[in-house]
Amino acid sequence: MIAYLSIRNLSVSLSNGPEILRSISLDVDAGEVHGLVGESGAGKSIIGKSVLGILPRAMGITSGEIWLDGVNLLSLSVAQRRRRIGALAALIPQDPLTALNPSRRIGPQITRRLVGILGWSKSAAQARALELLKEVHIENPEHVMRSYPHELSGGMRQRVLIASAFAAEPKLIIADEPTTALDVTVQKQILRLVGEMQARHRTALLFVTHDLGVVSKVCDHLSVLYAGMIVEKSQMRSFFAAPSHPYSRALLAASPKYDDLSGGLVPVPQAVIDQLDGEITAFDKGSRT
Amino acid sequence: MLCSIQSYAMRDTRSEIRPKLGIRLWLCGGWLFCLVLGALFAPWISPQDPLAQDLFAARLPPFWVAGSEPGFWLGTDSLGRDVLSRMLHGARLALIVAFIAGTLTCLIGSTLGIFAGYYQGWADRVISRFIDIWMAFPPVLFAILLIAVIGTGMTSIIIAIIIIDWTRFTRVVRAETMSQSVMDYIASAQVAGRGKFSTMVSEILPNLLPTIVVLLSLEMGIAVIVEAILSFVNLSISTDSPTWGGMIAEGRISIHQAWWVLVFPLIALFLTVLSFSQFGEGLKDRFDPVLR
Amino acid sequence: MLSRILFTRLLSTAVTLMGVAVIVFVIIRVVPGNPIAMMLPPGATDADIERLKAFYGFDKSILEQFIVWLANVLQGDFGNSISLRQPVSSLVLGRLPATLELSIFALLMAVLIGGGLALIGTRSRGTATEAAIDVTNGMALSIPDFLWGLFFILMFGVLLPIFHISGRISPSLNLDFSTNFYLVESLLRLRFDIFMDLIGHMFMPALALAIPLAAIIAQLLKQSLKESMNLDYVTLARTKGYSEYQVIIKEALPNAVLPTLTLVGVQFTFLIGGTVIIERLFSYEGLGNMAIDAVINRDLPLIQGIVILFAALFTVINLVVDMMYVVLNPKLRHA
Amino acid sequence: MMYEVRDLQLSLPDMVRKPLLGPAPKIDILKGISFDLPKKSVLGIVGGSGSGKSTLGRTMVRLLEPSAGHIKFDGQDVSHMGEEKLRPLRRRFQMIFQDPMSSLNPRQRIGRIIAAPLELHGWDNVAQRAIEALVMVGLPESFAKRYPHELSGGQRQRVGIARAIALQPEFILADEIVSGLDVSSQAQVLILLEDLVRELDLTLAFVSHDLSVVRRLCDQVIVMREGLIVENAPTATLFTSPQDDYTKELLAAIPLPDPDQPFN
Repeated sequence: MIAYLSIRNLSVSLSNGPEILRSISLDVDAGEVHGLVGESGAGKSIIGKSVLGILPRAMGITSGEIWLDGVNLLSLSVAQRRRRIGALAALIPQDPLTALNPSRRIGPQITRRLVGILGWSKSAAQARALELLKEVHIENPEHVMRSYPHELSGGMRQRVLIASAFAAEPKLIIADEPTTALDVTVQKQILRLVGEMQARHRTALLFVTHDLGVVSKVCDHLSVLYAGMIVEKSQMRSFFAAPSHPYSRALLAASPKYDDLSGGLVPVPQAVIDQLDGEITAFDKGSRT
Repeated sequence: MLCSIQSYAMRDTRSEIRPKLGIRLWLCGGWLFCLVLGALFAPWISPQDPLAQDLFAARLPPFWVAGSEPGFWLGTDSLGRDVLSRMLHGARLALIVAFIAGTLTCLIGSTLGIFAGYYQGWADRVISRFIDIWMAFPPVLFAILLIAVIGTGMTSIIIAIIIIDWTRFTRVVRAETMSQSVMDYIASAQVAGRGKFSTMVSEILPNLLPTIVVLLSLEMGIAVIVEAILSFVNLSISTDSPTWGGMIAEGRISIHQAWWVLVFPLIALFLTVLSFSQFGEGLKDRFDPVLR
Repeated sequence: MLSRILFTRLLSTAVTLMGVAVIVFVIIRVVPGNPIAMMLPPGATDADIERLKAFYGFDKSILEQFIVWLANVLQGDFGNSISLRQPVSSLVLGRLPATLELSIFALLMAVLIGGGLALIGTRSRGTATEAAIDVTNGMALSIPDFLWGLFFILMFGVLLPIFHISGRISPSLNLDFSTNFYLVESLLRLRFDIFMDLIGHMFMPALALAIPLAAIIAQLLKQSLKESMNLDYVTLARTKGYSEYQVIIKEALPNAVLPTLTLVGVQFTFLIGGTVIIERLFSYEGLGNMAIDAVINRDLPLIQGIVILFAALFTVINLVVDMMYVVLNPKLRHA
Repeated sequence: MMYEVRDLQLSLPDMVRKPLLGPAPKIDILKGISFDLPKKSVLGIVGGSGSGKSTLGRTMVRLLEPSAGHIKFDGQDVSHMGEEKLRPLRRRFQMIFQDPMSSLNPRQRIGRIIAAPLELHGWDNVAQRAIEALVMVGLPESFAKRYPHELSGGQRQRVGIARAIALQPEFILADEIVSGLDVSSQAQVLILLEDLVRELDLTLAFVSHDLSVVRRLCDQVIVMREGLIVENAPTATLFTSPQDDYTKELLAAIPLPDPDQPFN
């Protein structure tokens, strides 16, 4: 039985050569949350973008398979893939300030796709949007439906985006650093909300973040990335109990911890970086022969 | 007029796939260099006297067309004056106007722009109000009107160009200064104890220079066009002195009998304007440390 | 909010127009070549000169002259043309339709060409097509309308004479129109022969005016479309099953149009300013052509009238564009 | 005392709500801030977005002029001091900015960026001193010849630090200096700062939205909310027994890399 989302040996590179992802494989099943952790440039966002078919123009998938609900997306035509992704998956983006169309009211931004692409009736879509806004704990949904994005706070906008992502009952959600732009107190509410929605709808959730603290709050499994390679894939609790790769240990040590004055804020040792670079060179050699 | 060149502000955002080759710089620079040489040495290299009329040699075609005469390489106009010699002498006026008017307009306009953008307050309000008023004038008509009032002649052309075109520099430089002023490196200079004026000169100005150089080069091309337009409506300098615009006006009338009278000055004008507008961009691409 | 912005802008427009009036008046009154001298028949006496000066009001102080003139202008009286000996207002309004038709026709051409190129460039971003569009744009931007006009006269007047390069309408056509909006009226009266003749005359000068603006529109719109395509909400739309074309038109375009709109407003006034020389070049009987004649003849009242009319037109266009910007931008509308 | 701040208030005109005629209404950013900063201590200034923490910092180094209240720097009242009189004092309090891309002049080389303030204060050997500062922050000498856009984010932030310490100030304000960096460069920059504070006997104010970053570095922490100080306490006390509800809320909201942390 294949997992709901199954990525196999996915490689992505820039059109002028450099590798962005190096043979990534991971599975996410319905009701499961998989965290992708790494520093900037590790390629964690690129995995989500590859699945959703929104890679930047300069990048391309060079090999691998992306199975979504039993179908390899990469074997489909562009138009077919786009329709399939539109029906089965959704994205919660990073920056709630720019992820809503500033010139359109909230209501239509949620309902338009339900009506236009999925063929719902207008009233059904309207009712669904209201119900969703209530589900993400928005106090007066009727008023919010009529508002423009700039009239809402950052946290409210992120709630709207979460509601919108769940609108068509997708089976896979990709959350790309959904709380990085928010204050910690708002982040906490949003993390709780994402977890709640995911559990209720039993979706598969791919959660991209740079923050190991966030991972420990929402994920069941996680993959640690470095330079486009998964260096450790693990079950969440066992990871925090005993990370196996030295880089994972270094990342954990570098994360600030306010409860333990002696711990935290340790830079990644040069030896670890050298070891990683060695592994990458070895990998590149292996893939070339 | 020149609406094409008015919109400097967006040129910066040109697509990232522009050719990075220095070839543009070399081509434009090459043409301008030849033009300067031609203008400098016009009295010695012109094959004929540019003012000499010879009604028996009127409307001679250029050298490769049957019926041409040696010594009149690009033909003659309806009064028998040599086209090549007139173009070489016309280049003198065009280039003098381009360099002097361009530079002065740039100095005056940029100074006003940087002061308005950096010090803001009432100076900015006054300058902006004048820009608003200037934007309500059709520039060509404004230029023609000024020349009619202050009289023809090279100085008048230069004054007219400065008066109609200072706003181009002021607008762009003011906007650019304002966007630089809110950057933290300005705050940083203040924290270091640098005075306001000194910050403007040593921190902001270097960041405006690439923009100003591009604008200056553009303005020189525009000055050439303005001079040509004024000559075209017979309002630049004394009527029988050779000017490109005057030749074009004459060529426009006799276009069906002697196309070469229009074509050669037009080509010269085309290349000169294009070269000036691209030269600044080329310089910026080549020498701006942020792009390099 | 909207009414407040409107009021502020109207106030500022009035101040601008007043400034234009003052400047035009000052420039013209310092004219060294005495216009009276040019109008005198040979053998006129000093008494004749004084009489003429008094008739045109040139014997009063500058300030007095200005106040009298301004009071008249506010009543719609711009005085009489010296060279044509007719009321300035009727002369100017008689020519305005020709210039307006030419400018608006040119604007439509520019928007169609520029908008089309921008959409094509955005769909084919990163390819040779886009590079070709960019290079063409760069060239088109650098060459002003005056040179394009001359180029078209050579190409389509001499080498390939398919368009008229002189005048507004063929003199052989019998016109019995009641307005000077020939193009509009010929359509309303279903006189397609006249319509085609007008277009045949207008096409070359309009294209000369349109090309630089088209290049600007193409460049700016393509740039902001490409930026919009990278915005998060457009990316989000791309994951929702829309086609690339739908995404560009429905999500990216409304956002990209706003900055372009402001620019097109300003550029449209530059285009109208360009009609002055283009009309001269193509002997098109519009306002600009008349303006140059007026300057050459030192016809002060006529020059004043034309410049004020141009200025009023420009400020109104800018006002309309500003208002459109506010109406189309929900952030300002609901602030 | 390095700084004595008393009832500091700052309001800015709200241009959005400005009526057609007359002055714009004021928005109060700082609503009465008082605290003392002893010499050679490290102060954390923490709060959410819009709390006024960066404004407070910028007022302390007199990039902004307070509307009311007093700031004393080393005993001198600098609250309304003119730019001329401030100039000699300016060398003594320096600032490191949040966004190094914006705070480093893009068209100057790194060496020039560090040396310019030294020249301004009439020092000699400025080029040599600039290079010494570069070395102190762990960058190679060759970086003096580079332009800011040729550096990585962490390297640029080090240049910002080098520029501040080159003047040998007594006080440095660090405004959100690690918020744009990855965790590993974050740790490097913080450790560098910690070492410099100790070696150079600096007084430091560290503005951050992230309480967890503050803990390691600071002796004393101010928690701000909506222009007011809600809690001012020694670091250890603040983290172990926070008094104010907002502080407690902030602390509880930080996700620790620990699955057993109570979070809901």
